[in-house]
Amino acid sequence: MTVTVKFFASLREKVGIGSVQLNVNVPLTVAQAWSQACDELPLPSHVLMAVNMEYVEPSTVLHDGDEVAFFPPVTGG
Amino acid sequence: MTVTVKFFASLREKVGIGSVQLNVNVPLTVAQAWSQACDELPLPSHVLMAVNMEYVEPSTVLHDGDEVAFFPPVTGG
Amino acid sequence: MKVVVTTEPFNPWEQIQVYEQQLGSQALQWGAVTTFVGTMRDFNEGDDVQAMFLEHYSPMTENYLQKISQTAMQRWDILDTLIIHRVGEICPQDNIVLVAAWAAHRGTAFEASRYLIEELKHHAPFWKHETLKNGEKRWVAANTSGDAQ
Amino acid sequence: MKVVVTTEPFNPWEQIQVYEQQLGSQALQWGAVTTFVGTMRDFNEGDDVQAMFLEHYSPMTENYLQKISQTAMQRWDILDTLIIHRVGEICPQDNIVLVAAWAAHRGTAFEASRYLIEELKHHAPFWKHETLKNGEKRWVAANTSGDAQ
Repeated sequence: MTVTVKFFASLREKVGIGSVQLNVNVPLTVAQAWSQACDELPLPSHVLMAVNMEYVEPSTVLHDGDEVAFFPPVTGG
Repeated sequence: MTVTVKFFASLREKVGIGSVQLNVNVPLTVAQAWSQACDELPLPSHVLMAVNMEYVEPSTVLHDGDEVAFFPPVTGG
Repeated sequence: MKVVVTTEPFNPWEQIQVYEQQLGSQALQWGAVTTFVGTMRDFNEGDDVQAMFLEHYSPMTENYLQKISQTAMQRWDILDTLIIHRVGEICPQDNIVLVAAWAAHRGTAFEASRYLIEELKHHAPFWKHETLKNGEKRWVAANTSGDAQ
Repeated sequence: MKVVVTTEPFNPWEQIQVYEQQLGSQALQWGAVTTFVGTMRDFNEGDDVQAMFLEHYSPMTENYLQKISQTAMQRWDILDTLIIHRVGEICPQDNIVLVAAWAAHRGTAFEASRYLIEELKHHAPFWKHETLKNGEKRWVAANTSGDAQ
């Protein structure tokens, strides 16, 4: 299956990637998608994550075609 | 001494007076000013009162030249 | 800090802009503005209302609004406040009251503007006299609580 | 109910009037409008700020703002809501966010607008990137709490 992984704001600068596609044969959680995309870099505890634009937990299981996003605490308003 | 007594809104209609001057020789409280101005009509419990445009209690003592006001619960805003 | 009690109709959104322009360079210091606008509805307590007369006790009303504005400025870290209140003959859909508070932080702005409108509603000497569509005239008995419904 | 995320500067007070005009005859049903406007200051955490870039995650941001607007309409007796948020290049004194809630009662209007801005500040995917007067660039680390100060 294929999933798209996106990074935003300071996290994009830290990992050096804006967006990457992962092609995997096994079921994958959000936390595992982070590890694959970031070369086993530990997932920082304050990072927020979304699948298909809804907030999720690291244990959420991904499906083919999902868009996963990782980003730092939000600072709008 | 002379004090001016004013009535507002529904209370003005009830007592039938907008404004009246009282001339008295003895010390007078706000409650006594009500009785003198309103022919001993009992002071309704919900009535608010002010002396020189500051909220006061019925027991407040008046001075020469004071303006006393009686009015119903306020309904602005 | 400004308090206006007026018989003239007013546009609250224009008045806010006029006031902000007068504040000029202070504008860079605030990050938050909270406003409350109260308008006249064409119904009250189940009846159709055609018109309203808003009586007040001048200058006790103006004095009281000045006093609560000063209290808000002392109690919270507020940069400025504006209160405009209509009196006299009022028609449905007219704006009755504007309260605005400028602050560096949103919590402060919200609490101060809430304080101003609650104090105004419960203590400022204004009285509403309604004319219903059926011709009846009546004094509004009391303001409702500010609790969320 | 309306949500706008825009790169264009906006005047919140004009936008409120435009929106109210569109609501038309509903205007007779609301008695209370509460608004919050957040503006960009020229200082933050003790430093002089020259400019800011506001990044967002489209359309998750828009979706999230729609979701909290719907939640507010369900939770309280709200007649309508409006949220406008600026993104992209922003200068000091520019308006960043407008939140407005129309209701029959002031308590409802205050609670709903407060809810909207708190949810927006804590969960809507926006990120501020500041350029300081000394040339340094930095990401704003976190939003402050909404408590009164």
